[in-house]
This record gives sequence, structure tokens and C-alpha cells, in this order.
Amino acid sequence: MVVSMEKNRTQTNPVEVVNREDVVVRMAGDSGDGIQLIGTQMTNTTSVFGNDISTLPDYPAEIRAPAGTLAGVSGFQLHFGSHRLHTPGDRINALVVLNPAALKVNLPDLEPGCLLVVNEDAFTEIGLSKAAYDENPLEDGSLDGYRVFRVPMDVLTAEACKDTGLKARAVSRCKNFFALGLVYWLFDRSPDTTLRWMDKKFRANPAVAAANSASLKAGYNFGETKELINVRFEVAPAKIAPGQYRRVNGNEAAAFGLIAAAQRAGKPLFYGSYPITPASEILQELSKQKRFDVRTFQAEDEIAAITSAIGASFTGVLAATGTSGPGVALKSEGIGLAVITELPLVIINVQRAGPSTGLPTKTEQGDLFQALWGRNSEAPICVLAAATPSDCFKMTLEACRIAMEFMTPVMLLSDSYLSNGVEPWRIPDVESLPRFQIKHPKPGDRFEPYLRDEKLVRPWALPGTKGFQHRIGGLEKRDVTGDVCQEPENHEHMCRTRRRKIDNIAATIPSLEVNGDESGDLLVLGWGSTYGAITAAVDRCRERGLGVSSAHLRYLDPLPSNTGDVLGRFERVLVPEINLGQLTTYIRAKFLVDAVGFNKVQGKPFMVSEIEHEIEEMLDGRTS
Amino acid sequence: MVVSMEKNRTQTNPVEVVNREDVVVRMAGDSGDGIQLIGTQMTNTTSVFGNDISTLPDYPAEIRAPAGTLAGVSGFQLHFGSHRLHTPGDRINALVVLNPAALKVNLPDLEPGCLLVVNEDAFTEIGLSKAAYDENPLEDGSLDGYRVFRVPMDVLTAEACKDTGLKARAVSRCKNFFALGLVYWLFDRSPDTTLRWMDKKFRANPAVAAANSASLKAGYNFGETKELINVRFEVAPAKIAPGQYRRVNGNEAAAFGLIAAAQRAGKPLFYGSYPITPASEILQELSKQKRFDVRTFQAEDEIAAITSAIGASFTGVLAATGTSGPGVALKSEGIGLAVITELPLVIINVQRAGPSTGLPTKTEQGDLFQALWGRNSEAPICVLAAATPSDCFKMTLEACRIAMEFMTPVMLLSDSYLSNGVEPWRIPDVESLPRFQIKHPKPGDRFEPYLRDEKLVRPWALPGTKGFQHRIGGLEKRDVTGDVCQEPENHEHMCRTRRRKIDNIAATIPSLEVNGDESGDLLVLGWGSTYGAITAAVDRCRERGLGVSSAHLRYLDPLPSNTGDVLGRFERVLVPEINLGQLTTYIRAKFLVDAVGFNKVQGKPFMVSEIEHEIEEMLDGRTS
Amino acid sequence: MSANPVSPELTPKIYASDQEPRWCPGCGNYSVLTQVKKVLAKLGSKRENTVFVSGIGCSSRFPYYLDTYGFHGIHGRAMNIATGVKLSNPDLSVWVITGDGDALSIGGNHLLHTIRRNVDLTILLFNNRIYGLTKGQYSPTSPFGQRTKSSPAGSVDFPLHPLSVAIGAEATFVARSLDVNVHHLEHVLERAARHKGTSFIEIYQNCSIFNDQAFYFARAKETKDDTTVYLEHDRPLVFAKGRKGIRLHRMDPEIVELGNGVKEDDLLFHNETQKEPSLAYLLSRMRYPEFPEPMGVFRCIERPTYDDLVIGQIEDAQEQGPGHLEDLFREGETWTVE
Amino acid sequence: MSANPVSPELTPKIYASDQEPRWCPGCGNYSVLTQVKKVLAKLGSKRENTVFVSGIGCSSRFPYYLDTYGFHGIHGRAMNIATGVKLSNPDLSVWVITGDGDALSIGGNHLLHTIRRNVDLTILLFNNRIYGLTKGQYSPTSPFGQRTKSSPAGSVDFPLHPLSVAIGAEATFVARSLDVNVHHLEHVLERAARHKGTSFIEIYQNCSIFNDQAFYFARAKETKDDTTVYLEHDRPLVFAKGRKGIRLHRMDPEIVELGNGVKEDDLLFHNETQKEPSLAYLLSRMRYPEFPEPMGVFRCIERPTYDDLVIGQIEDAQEQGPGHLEDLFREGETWTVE
Ligand SMILES: Cc1ncc(C[n+]2csc(CCOP(=O)(O)OP(=O)(O)O)c2C)c(N)n1
Ligand SMILES: Cc1ncc(C[n+]2csc(CCOP(=O)(O)OP(=O)(O)O)c2C)c(N)n1
Ligand code: SF4
Ligand code: SF4
Ligand SMILES: [Mg+2]
Ligand SMILES: [Mg+2]
Repeated sequence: MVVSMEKNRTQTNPVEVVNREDVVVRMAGDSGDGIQLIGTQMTNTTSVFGNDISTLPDYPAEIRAPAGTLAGVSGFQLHFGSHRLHTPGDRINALVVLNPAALKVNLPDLEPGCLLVVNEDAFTEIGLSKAAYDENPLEDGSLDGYRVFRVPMDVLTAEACKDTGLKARAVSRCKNFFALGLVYWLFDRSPDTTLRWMDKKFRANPAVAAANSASLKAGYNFGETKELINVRFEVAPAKIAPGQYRRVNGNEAAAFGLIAAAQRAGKPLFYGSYPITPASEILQELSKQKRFDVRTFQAEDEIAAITSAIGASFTGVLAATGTSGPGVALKSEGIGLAVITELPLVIINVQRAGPSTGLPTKTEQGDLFQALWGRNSEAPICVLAAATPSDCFKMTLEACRIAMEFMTPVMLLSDSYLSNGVEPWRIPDVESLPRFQIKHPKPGDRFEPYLRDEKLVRPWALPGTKGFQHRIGGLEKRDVTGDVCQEPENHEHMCRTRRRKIDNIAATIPSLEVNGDESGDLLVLGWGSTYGAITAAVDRCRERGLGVSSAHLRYLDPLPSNTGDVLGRFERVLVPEINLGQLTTYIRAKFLVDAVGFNKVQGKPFMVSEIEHEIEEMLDGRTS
Repeated sequence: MVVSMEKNRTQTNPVEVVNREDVVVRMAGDSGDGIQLIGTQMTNTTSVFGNDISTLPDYPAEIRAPAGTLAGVSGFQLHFGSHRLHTPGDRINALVVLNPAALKVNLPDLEPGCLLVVNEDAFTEIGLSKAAYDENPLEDGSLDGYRVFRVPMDVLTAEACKDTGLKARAVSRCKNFFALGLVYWLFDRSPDTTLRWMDKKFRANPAVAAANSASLKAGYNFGETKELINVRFEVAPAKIAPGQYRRVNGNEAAAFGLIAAAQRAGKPLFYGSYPITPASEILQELSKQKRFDVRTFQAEDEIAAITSAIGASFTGVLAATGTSGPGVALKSEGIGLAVITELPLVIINVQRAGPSTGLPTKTEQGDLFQALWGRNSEAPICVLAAATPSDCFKMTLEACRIAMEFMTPVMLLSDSYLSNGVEPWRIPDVESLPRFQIKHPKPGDRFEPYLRDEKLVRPWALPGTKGFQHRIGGLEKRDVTGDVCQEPENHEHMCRTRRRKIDNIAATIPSLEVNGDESGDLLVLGWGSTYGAITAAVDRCRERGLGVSSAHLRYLDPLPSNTGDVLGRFERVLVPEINLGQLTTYIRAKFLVDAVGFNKVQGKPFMVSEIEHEIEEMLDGRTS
Repeated sequence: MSANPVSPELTPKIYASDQEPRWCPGCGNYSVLTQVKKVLAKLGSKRENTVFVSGIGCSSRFPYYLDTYGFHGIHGRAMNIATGVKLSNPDLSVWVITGDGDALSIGGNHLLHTIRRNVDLTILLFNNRIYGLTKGQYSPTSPFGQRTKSSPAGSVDFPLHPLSVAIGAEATFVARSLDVNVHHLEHVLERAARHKGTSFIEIYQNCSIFNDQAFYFARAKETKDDTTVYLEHDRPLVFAKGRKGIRLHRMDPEIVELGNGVKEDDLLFHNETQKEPSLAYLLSRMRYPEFPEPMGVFRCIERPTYDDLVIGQIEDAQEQGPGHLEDLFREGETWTVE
Repeated sequence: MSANPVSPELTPKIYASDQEPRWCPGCGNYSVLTQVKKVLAKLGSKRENTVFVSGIGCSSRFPYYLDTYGFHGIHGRAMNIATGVKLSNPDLSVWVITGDGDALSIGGNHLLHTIRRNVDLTILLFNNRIYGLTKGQYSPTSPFGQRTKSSPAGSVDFPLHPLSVAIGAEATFVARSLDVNVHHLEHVLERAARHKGTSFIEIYQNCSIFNDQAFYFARAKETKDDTTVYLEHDRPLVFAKGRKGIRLHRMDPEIVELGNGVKEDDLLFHNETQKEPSLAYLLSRMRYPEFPEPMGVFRCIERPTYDDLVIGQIEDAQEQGPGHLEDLFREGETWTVE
């Protein structure tokens, strides 16, 4: 749907109701305006209503910019629909802006002809100049291509709050709820969920509660009664699997995964970490969960974080550490220690755009190489990647399983996009989660520190166990006995054994599945957070009859055993990545397949249309 | 030649003189015996005589073991010949051991039937038990397969020194020179060079000088007069290029390379480093060279080492840092900073066997992946590798050239084998060395921190220059202006530009040369320190008429422009590496060539015969 | 540091770059930036001979706002970058900007070693007792028990005292000041900049977003006279507008009221230059609320700087003239093949 | 630390592993190993409940020689590994073995933070003032001017004093002893092991190969009485067989001869438990040759340990019972699709 273009009008008119399968709405304002808060509320309400959702917050780099400036703009994008959604949406169908800077930053993403609601009170001379507008865009015709509605939100909010006794400054902070109310009206959603939340949230402060709820209602009623806005959207609930749902972002899901794994293994969880965007939230979430015997250790740096986790692992708890790319670089030496001591260790890498500090709040898939190969010498570890925010839960569980089952470090790759993105998550039945049966040698067992089982896994003997005293460390060890050993053949044997042990994991992971035909002309191969965009693009292409399939790697080392098979069944392989071609390189080396990269390194995810377009190009090129 | 096997005899007999093109001799004893010292003397004398040489010291791991034990054995191997030598030799033709432990450790490498000289005085009950011999190997027939000569070195040394007035303990320390004298006699070399050296070395201590020279002469005369040993070797001088020569090992050569580069650029040298085996020697060598305005900074850790070098580079000196694999892991984050700030920086990685602490005194080529890819995000750097000890000089100069010419970090890969190995080095004419014309913008020039030239190189403006004040750092920068910039397109542009800048280096490096036929069935492709063994093996195979060629990569990123070409001209590619297949992976990904790895990870270099054998196997497999 | 005569055209303004500071409203960093520009002008610093190096954190954006040479490094490593700069060109005047996380958490070791080497740097530690940039986790200077995003039940990390750490690491110049006390801050900054060797200044800096009013006691009009004592060399420790003082009882300081037989002469006299830093250490232990917190220069002694020593060794070596590659290559044994 | 009654079968011998120590002849490490085994026996330590963690260096081979659990870590990080061990199982008694390079150069920051947190560890710093394992480069404790492989013209790095650093980092237990003074060493080790919290002991250790006799003054019969003073709690600082003592003059220690009107009561009295560590700090500054160097326990105070605090918060949180995943997943907004 494209709403037909009209000039903004004020005449009374019947409201046009547009039925859509899905809609992308973005709210934007200054970072002081509370945009993330109303974004979350809108998300709640919509998902409780029964839509599938996908969200993308977009807040400024880490230092606050002066209010009203372009650098200070904060936005929240919500994609909701009556069918399964894979991404937060390429382009916006409705944009609500609270100030001129927000307009300037976000307008380029608004689909032509679509809905634009502006807080006209903010378009003062000062406001415009802060946003570096020479002329008022509301006046100069530059918005002619959109369906614009001007709402004096400051004035109306003040009006709504006049009996609450709040000071002017406090009242102006309620503007976001006015906007939210209007949005609720626009999309035909009830404000009740938010009103209930307000009741709880502001219980201690009745004046604030009153002002906020008055603003919210005023916004809603403005739509209902003022008849200024003559269009409304209807999006039916989605048909989704029955069950109890909640929203999660990737970091929460990872934190839940760690706790669940520890619980299912009957162990305390140790999490050593040093804060870094966008991974800090995992530490923060876990630090709240002491009831689950979660021991968080905010270390002095990333090196201390990983080495403390290694000490914890030696002692027998489930040990994990989390960070982002620069932090992983610092942990490289420590990862090597975990490799040679063959201790279970989960390393979560929430990737961000680099190199170096780079664009710390932006997303990227730049650390696949680092995960696979970023250490001195032959130091193989298991590498996994989560595909969606809620998949972070599942893949974290997998990381923990593999770490403990195979006595190995496992790196789970997430990224800024997954960590910020919010998805509905069907709450799993706890009993359906895998139960990890961790074996520790018991007094009486035969014990040698590097005596391996059929999977090549050494035993995990715990300090405190009588008779099993042993010493491990970073020097090469003789197999079986674990004594320090400089012998040439032993070293080669150990290097190959460590590699083979990782390869053995492949027997315990699912095969690579193909979405679409099992063979054909073109396979789109992805990994990590591009899952949504790739799947949506391939689905759309297939709906249009194009001969394309997709497959998605969640296991990078080892790869699923059938990966070569799958690749071999397609004539060509396209690999979209948010980097310069890391999976492409890996796949080419492994399978000598002439995989072609489709690469974007802009700190932001693929748009579905970009991948669609690339698929078309490739298929066109083929047939021509 | 194999010397015919005989039992040790005492009868008077004419001496058999064996003419050889080359000989491998190894001297071994306890680490307190001064073996490295006499090894160096033998090397000196032989190279002054005019032979080509290649040496391999082999001393125990870093902690001293109790005297006389297996762990305490120290050895020194010298390969010398009348033709060009590529390696220290696979197997030993003559072995001299000062104690039972040295016999036990080294005997396996002695070619059957060859010469074995033992210090029989050390084969006491205690000596044997420290070496874990149940029976005396001199008596039990286990040495029957060799030509054994028993010399009572302790007694004879004491005898020789009896008039020097030295105490017994001091006298026993002269035993190594007795052994050296005997070796000189064996190989028909004059003791004069060593006698002259002693004169200087022990000037302050005439008694020691007298005892040492008496022992040396006694050893020589023992051979000459005692007629116990009935075989002598003759190895004619090699026909080598005229010029003045000296010996260097890889670390000295690298240190010289850094100093020469700084001199030729007219700059001070800054070297920030933290000691680590086997790289410490570079720091140590440089710390002596203050006359060249070399500023060594022994940092508190590897991170401080690299970041101080980055600060130095910003300031305009030639900046370098050196370490081994675990240290590189710690520097990963810092390398990323040098990438994004686009500063010249030379990183020398003297690789050792890993993972983690691994086998710190042993060699490996395990860090190619780390060099290429061991950093967060897309952080390309230039990667070089030296092929021989003296090649470390040339490649260090190259690293410095590229770093300054392209404003980029460059990692030079050396390894434990190169750093310990000694080669004759034709002293270059200083004027023949490249002169680096470093351009810094001068007042009046147009200056923007990221304004690039046609090679995509940004200017190197020096603090202290009026008007060019600017700020750089780890955040993504806008091209040209260098302002902090979060824009999506700029980020992609910068990522691709940094990669293209590295690619541009290819235009300034030599093509990949083929040793042997330019095309054919089999190409042996190597990199780094395997050069000697590969070349020797391929030469030998070719002499025997096998259709095999070799090519050696000194430039790993970017690769020489004709690499794909060269590979394409051969049906098969064999890649011997002291790792599990890192170049193999890289080449496969780059060129989709089904390169086959020949991998050994034993902490020691390839033997020529191993590679020969592998070539034969491949060619056999082919024809069968 | 350059001691050029101050030229009239060197006003604070000329040190501003074209970038607009981007800290939160009410952030203490603004004031420090202003005072630094004043001091640069006062010292007559040439912009081109001045380098500001920082790590990562809110405060570490500082170099962008100054029209000098600048390096925004990586987290915790500003000290090393600065050391490399200074050793490469000792004529530059080099400043380091760092935070309590940057300098004391990830960068603690580099701080230790830079200080003990006495590299001629001026280090400004912006102590806001929180990780600002990463949005509010506790730092090594956060008080015990503080609830933050990563310590919802209260931090169990016993805090470090930056000045005690510096003094334990052989510091030659140690001082403390406060973002809002602009005159004192300016004075202390100037003294630090003039000191040859590592000058270490802890600045109590307000983070208005994640740790507002952490230094209320020292900033607020109503309390500050009773909760801070301003140090002056060779003068007794007097505070509370002259009503109270600090006296030494064996090795412990105690608060006394002046008058009633207690004279200034009975009080502890400050001595910046004591050979061993025991007094400075003792002062660094005085903390609110038990004691007024000392402000000013705790310690200022002379010791050869690292950069002078390094360059000195080079000059010594070069006394017989610079090295020649020809000779270098020929050191030790050589031989000639004809 | 475990305070089990000593059982008769716990002899020092049983703590030896099957690996033969591989240090150089004359290395001070042997003696420390012997004393540690004695102390383990004396404390009745169970081998299975004891963990030795080390970094990298000659001394860091230590764990291999003990039949306890052991972890030979990477360079500088022993403290962190040990922290992870202790937080995961506070019932274990955890020892850290480290060198002057391991703990003060690459590991300096971890030392700082471990000490300030007061993790219940016993840290033995083997100070031989040199990098032994890498064959003789200067370390952060090498004296100024020392010529080593990496400082042929003499080191220009002003050394750190390990005890000053520890005291600057809020240490609760700080001591010093000497490899050859076996009884004193044993006594100090025992006290350290019994202390709850981070115990930090600097052991003067001879490196017979690369820095022989660095501690001659304190080791040699002829000199040691005049160059060391043994600390005892609540006792005056007397040395030189009772002939001399240390008196405090304002904030500076001075050597005085006893007799001639100078009595023991005039001397400085040691107090391990002073609330603020100013005295311990002052003692850490006394150095040969100006002063006799103090040996023994400088400081020993009580402060909650990090591990107790961490576990305490968990126990508090679990007072209403442990967490349930069912509830965790359902925190916040949920909705049901039928
Ligand atoms: C290697 C690395 N680890 C972590 C981070 C994330 N990080 C950036 S600044 C910071 C701490 C900031 O605190 P502080 O130094 O006190 O500065 P402030 O923001 O308070 O001024 C952290 C943890 C990073 N950028 N790099
Ligand atoms: C990351 C890393 N950097 C450097 C080294 C090399 N290294 C090993 S031990 C050591 C210092 C040893 O000195 P110290 O800690 O004093 O121990 P000592 O050998 O004197 O007992 C160094 C630099 C290493 N193993 N790892
Ligand atoms: S977060 Fe705090 S320290 Fe950072 S800019 Fe804002 S007020 Fe300043
Ligand atoms: S080198 Fe020194 S410290 Fe190391 S084992 Fe030998 S004597 Fe001991
Ligand atoms: Mg801070
Ligand atoms: Mg040491």
C-alpha cells in the first residue's frame, strides 16, 4: 500500500481506514524526549494485541549531544503485522517526529506518500537552527511528497496537564505520551495496557501519573475527536503458535540462556565481564539474578574477565564471559589458555562496527575471522552465531552444552542489531529445555587429567575432590597424563587432537536446512543476524516465482556435516554479510565453491529490498 | 658418503681422509658445559675458511634442569659445505658428546655408521643414572652401528691445564675447548681464529686464557698425535659471491634492518617491546645501539609496547614493536588502532610453538591466521614473512618501507628457527640500501588529515608543525577531513579504502618467482622459514629428474600480483607448513585452487628428506 | 613544558577547535575544558607544540575540542601513547586526559608505570566515580555499596583512592581539585603543567546523569568549608574558615578546634617536598565524612624525568659521534671472500 | 583458610608431587618451596582443598611441584584465575605464586584490583629483581642504573616498591621475608595463610644466574643485622642486635643508637593494625642502604573479603528461596496466544 499523496488539510472528512498486513512506524525526537520509553509501550501494546513484531531502536552515539541537535536524535522503529515478520522493516510507513532535528534525520527513510505527523510547536526559529534548517520545512514545500499532519503537541500536552499541578518543565516531559496516544489512535490500539503500566510505574508520584495519563488520553482523543487526521490503519492479529509470550532482545535472551543452562546443569553460573557497548546489558541482567546463584564479576578489564572465568571453569562452575570485538581482541591470549587447558568456557561476542573503537553503537558482522582464527598458533574453538534476538536464547544454551560436553571454549557471535532488536518470544516450558548431565570423575574412578573419552574429551575433575589433585596450564601437556611435555610427536598429536575434538562436535548439531527448493540455481547462504533479511528476501522472491533458496549457518566451526552437500546442489552461492566477505572466504577455502559475497559495511543491517535486488541481479545475469 | 662401520679400535693406522661436499656436525653436552660457545667458534672458523654454513642451536626449555639430566642437554649443530646450503641438515654425520645425557638425546639423529666421539670420563655410574641409562651404552653394544671413539676428555683437559694454576672446578670448565680442538682436527680447520679470539676475550684473566688455549691445543694435538681417531674430513671452501661476510641470526638481522631503515629515512627509531622468547634478543640488540638514536622502551606489557609505538609513530619517528605469538594476541586491539589511524608501524612477530604458552623455545608457523585476521572487524594490515635468517634484514627493511610509504601497520613474520639459526651474510654496501624519502606536509601545503594521494595514502603531519594541528583516534573518521563520523556511507567507504590501500602495495613488490620450470605438474608453495628445506628438497628432486618446481611467498598480504597466474600454471600445489594448513586455507579461498597441505607441528623445522619424500609420493600417486 | 613568554594574542579562545563539546548539560567536564584553555594561554603554550592524548570515556573526548594535536586512543592506554609521543619528541608538551575507569580500571597498570618512570606528562584524571560513557556501571572509585546498573544490590568492590595509588607508585607530583572550584582548578592545573615529570591530578567531576552530586559535600556552599581543607606548602592545615585544623597524633590525623590553647603551630604543617612521601600518603587517606578532604598539591618533588634520561643516554652514546651502519654491520667477526 | 586440627600424617613430604623441581642450583625458589610445604602441614591443609595458581616465570613453575590442585596460568594473570577459583568455591584455600615481572609488570593492574577487593588469597611475590625465565632483562624492581641484557647502559626505570604499591591499593595484609631466613619465612607464610583476605608477601629471592646476590645485604651473616629490622607488633623497632633503633622525627624515621639517654620507649612502635595504613606505608619506604629494611608483617587488618561479600549477596537474594526459571521468563509483560 502507498497512501495516496495529499496536501495537509484541515477540513472535516470521514476517516480513511487502511487495512494492512504489516506496518512500519517510527517515532523520533530528542534523546531527552523519552522516545525509547514510548517505543517500548507501543511494542508491548501491539504484541499483547497479537501482532508479530520486530523493533529497532536507534539512539545516538554514546555521548549526549546538546538537546535539539541532529546528533541528539533518538528514534524507535516498530514493525508489526498479521504474519510472521523477519526484520524491523526497510522503510517507514508512518513517522512521528517531535522536533525538527528528528524530521531531518528520519525523513529519508519515510516512504514517499506516507504518513508524517509532526509536533509543529517545535518548529521555532531556534529549533530549526539547531537542526541546521535554513527554512522551515513545514512551510517551504519540501514535504509535499508526504501526507503531513501538523499537531501542536506542546500546547496540547500543557492543556491536558493544566490541572495536575506539575511545573511547566515536568509537563513538557509528558509530550511523548501525547504522541503515543495519537499513535494508538492511528493504529487502533487501546491505551489500556500503557495506562495500567503507568499506574504501577508512577505509583509513588500521583501528580506525574496523572499528567502522563492525561497526556496519553489527550493524544488518543485528539485523533478521535479533532478529525484533523483522516487516515487510520488496521492490522489484524497474526496467526502465531499458541502459548505464553514475552518480548526479548538478544542480550536478555543470552542472559536467560546462561541462567537456564546453569540451572539445567545444576551449577552456579560465573560471569566475568568488563562493560562495553553493546554487551554490557548481559552483565547488568545477570547481576540482578543472584537468586539463581549467578556470580557476576565486573572485572578490571577484559583480560581479567576471561581469566577469572577460566579459573571458575577449572573449579567446576559454568563459566562465561561476554564483550564486544575490541574486548575479544584483548581476550585472545586468554582464549588460547582455555584451548590448551581444555576447559569449558562460553564467550559471547556482541559484535559492533569497527575496526578499533569504530562506530561503537552500530552493528556489524566483522568478527567471524577473529572468532575462527584470532589467536596465536593452532587454537581451534567452537564458533556459533545467533540468527535472531530470541535465537540468542537457544544458541546460548547450545554454547553452554557444547562447552561442557566437549570441554572447550565456545564463542557465540551476536551483534548490536540482535542485542537491540526486540522480538516476541514464546516462553519455553522449562521441562522441555535440555537437562545437562555433567559428569565429573568421582573418587574411585580412574583419573588422568588428559585421559580422553571416545569423543576425545578429557575429564573435568573438580578441586576439592580427594585424590584427583592435578596441575594444568598453558604449556603443552602430554596426552593422558597431563605432564608438561616438549616432545615433538606429542605436540603434533595434541594439536591434531584439539582440532579433531572440535570436528567431533559436528555429530551433535543439526544439519543445515534449506529454505526453498533443495537444489537449484542460486543459494543465498547467511550466518548470524542477517537471517531475517535474507529469509524475507528469499521468501518474497520465491513468491514472485524466482528460483532461489536460502540456508543459514548457526554453527560456524564445526560446520554442519552436510554443508558441502548443500552447497554442491546449487550452481551459485550468494553470501550477504555485514562485512567485507568473511564467510565467503571461509566457505571458499573449505569447499572450493565460487561463493560470491554481497557486502555492506555501514553499521546497519541489510534492507530486505537490497537482498531481493541482489538476487534479481544474479538471476537476471544468469538468464541473459 | 657413509663412513664404513668399524668397532672402536686403538691400533695405529693411517688416517682415512673423507672428502665431502658438506658435513653436519653436532656438539652436545650439559647446558653448563659451554656448548653454544664452542659451536659459535666452530661456526666462525668454518665460515672464515670459506664454507657456506647453516647452524641450529638447540638448548633446553627456559628453566635450567639439574646438571647431567636429559632436560639439561644443550646442543649445537653446524652444517657446512662447499656449495650453497639451505638448512642446518636433516641428520648428523658427526656427533661429539660430553656426557651420557647428551648421547641419549642426540643419538637418534646420528646417521647410522657415522662418527661418534664421546667423553668417556663422564660415563660414570652417577652420570649414567642421571641420564636414565640402566647400562653403560659404551659397553653394552648398543653403539655397534656407529664409528665410536672414546676420549677421556676430563683427564686430558686436566693434564693440559696442570701448569696454569687453575682450580679443578675451573679446569673442568675448559673441557669444551678440548672438544673443540678435537673437532678442528677432525675437520682440518686451524685453531688460530679461536686462539686469537681467546686472547682478546680472556685478556683480563691470563690464567683462564692459558688454560683454555692449552685445552684447545691439547684437543687438536690429541687428534694429530694420538692416532686414536683414524678418520678426518675435508670440505673444500664454497664458491660464494665475493664480498665481506659476517654471520647473523634472524633477530640480529631484524635489528639491523630496523636501524638501517631508520638511518635511511633520516629518523630516530623507536622500539617498544616487552621481553618474550624468542623475540627478546631484538630488544636487547637495539638497546645497545643508542649511537643510532635508537630509543628502546621496555614496556610493562605488550599493550603498552604497541601503544607507545603508535604514539611514537604519530609523532613522526620510525616506530616498531616486536614480540611472539602470545604477545601479538595481546597487541590485537592496538593493531586495530594503528589500522584506523593509518599510522606507519612495524610489528615483528617471532613465532613460537603454541597454542597459549605452548613450547616457548620451539619453532612454528602458527600465526599466519593471526597476522591476516586476528583482529576485530575489517582491519587489514600488510603481512610479510622472512625466508632465512639473513632475509630478516631485507624483509625488515621492506616492512619499514611499506609502513612509511603506505601509512599502515606491517607485520613481519619470523620464527624461532630463523631467530636461532645463523647464516653467513654478505655485508651490504650501505649506499646500495634504499633511501626512504619520507614526505611530511610542510607549512603552506594543503593539509587535511585524511586527504589521500593516488595510492590512497593519507599525509603524515608531525606534531610541532604549525597550522596542522589535528586529532586522530579509534573512532571512525570522515575521509579527507578526519572528523569523527558515524555516517553509513562514509564507514563503508573507509572500510573499502583501507582494504584497497593494502592492495595497492602489490604494485611495489616483486613478482612471485618460480624455482624450476615455469609450469608443470607440481608446485611446492611455501612461506617463511620453510624456504631452505623446500628449496633443497625441490633442487634434489629436480636433480633426480622429477618434474617439480617451487615458489616462495615473502609477501602474504597483499600477495604478489602474479600469484594466481603462477598457481594456475601447475596442475597441483603442495603447501608444506609448520602448522595445520594456514597458507593452504588462504590460497584455497583466494584462488579456488585445490592446494594440498603437508603439515608438521612438532616444534621443529622440516627435514629436507621429509619434503622430498612427500614430493615423491605426490608424483608417484600421479603416475600410478 | 614550554616557558615561552606569554604573547598577548594567546587567549583561551584560540585553543578551541571547531568541534562543539558534546557532553550532557551540567557535566563537570565543561568547566575543566575552560580552565585548561585558560592555563594554556597563561603558559603561552604553542598549539602546534601541544598534544592532548586520551583514552576512552566521556572525558576522553576532550582532545577533539582543542585546536592542538590530539590523539583519542583506546581504552586505558592513553598513558602509553603519550609516553611514545614524549620519548619521540621531548619538546612537545603532552597532556593526558583520562577517567576513573580508563586510568584505574583497565589502565591501572599503565598509570602505575608511567608515574614511576616519571615521564614528563600532565595527567588529568576526571573522577566521576562511575562509567559515564557506557551508561552507569560502578567504577573502581565508586563507594562501597553503591547501587548502579551492574551492582543492583550494591557494589562489593572496595574502592581505590587514586592519590594513594599514585603515591604508592612513586609519584613526583600529586594534586586534587574540583570541577566547580574554577580558580583552584586553574591554579592546580598550572602548577601541574609547570612541573617537570609526571603530574597527576585527580579532578572531582560531576556526572550529572549517572552519578549526580557524588561530590556534593565538596561542591555545595553549605558544606564545602567543613568538608575540604586546602593545602598550602609550609602552612598548617586549617579549614572551616579558620575555626578548625588538623593535628597529628602519632601517625594519625585528628580534627581540632583552634583556640582554647590550640594554636596553628600545633597543627600539621604541609610539606609538598618531603623526601619520602609518607605525609602525602597520610593526607591521601583523609576522607569525608571522617575528615575534610585535602585539596591542592599533595606532593611536588624533583626527580629526573624518563624522557630526559632516555635522551641523555643517547646523547652520551653519541658523544663520539653518531653511529655508522658500515661499522655496525662489521662488529664482531667478519671475513672476505675474493 | 582451613583450620582443621593438624593430623599426624600431614607431613611436609606428602605435599610433594612426582615432578622434580627444575630451578638452577642456588636458586632461592627451593627454600620457599620447602617452607610452603612445612606450612601446609602445619595448617593441616588438605591437598584436595588447596589450589596453587601461578603466572609465568621461573617461580611460576611452583604448582607443578606440589601435590595439590594447580594452575600454571599465563603471564600476569594468576591473580584473576585465582579470583575465579575462589569465587566459585570459597571452601578452597587458594595460593598465588608470582614474580616481580609477573605481578608488577604485566600483572600490575590485577594485583592492584585483587588487593583492593580483598579476595581471600595468599599471594607470594618472588622478588628477584630480574626477569629470570626470559634470561635476564631488568624488572620493575631492578634498581635504577642496573645493567642487564636490555639495559646495557643502565636501567632508567625508577623502581617500584612492591609493598608501597600494595599499601597504596588498600591491602589488608602485607609482609616481607627472605628466602634464606627459613624460620622467619615459615612464620610469615603461616601468618599470611591464616589471614582472611588478600595476604601479600614479598619474598626477597636470589636468582643465582641473572642477578646473584641482589639481596646480599639482607642475606649475608656479616651485614644482615645492620641492614634489616624485624618487625613485631606493639614492639619498638630495634636492630643491630639491640644496639640501634628507629625513632620518628615528625613524619621521617631516623636511626638512633640505644643508650646514652635513648630508651626503647622513645622508638617507633610497630602497629600492624593501625586503621589507616600510614605507618605501614612509612615502613615500606625504609630502604637499604639508608635504613635497615623492615622484615615481617607490616600490616594485618580485618575487612570483609570479596568472596564472602559476593556469596553473601547471593545468600541474601536466596533467602526467599532460589530462583525459578518459570518466573524469570515471565518477569515483565507477557501475553498469551490461544
Ligand atoms: C577495550 C574496551 N573495553 C571496554 C570499553 C567500553 N568502555 C568505554 S569507556 C568505559 C569506561 C568509562 O568510564 P571512565 O573512564 O570513568 O570515563 P567517563 O565516561 O566516566 O568519563 C568503558 C568500560 C572500550 N571502549 N574498550
Ligand atoms: C604475554 C607474555 N609476554 C611475555 C612473556 C615472556 N615472559 C615469561 S616470564 C617473564 C618475566 C619473568 O620475570 P618474573 O615474573 O620476575 O619471574 P622470574 O622468572 O624472575 O621468577 C616474561 C617477560 C610471556 N610468557 N607471555
Ligand atoms: S554521562 Fe556523565 S560524565 Fe558523561 S557527558 Fe554525561 S554528565 Fe558528563
Ligand atoms: S634463572 Fe634465576 S630465578 Fe630462574 S631458576 Fe635460575 S636462579 Fe632461579
Ligand atoms: Mg568515570
Ligand atoms: Mg623475577
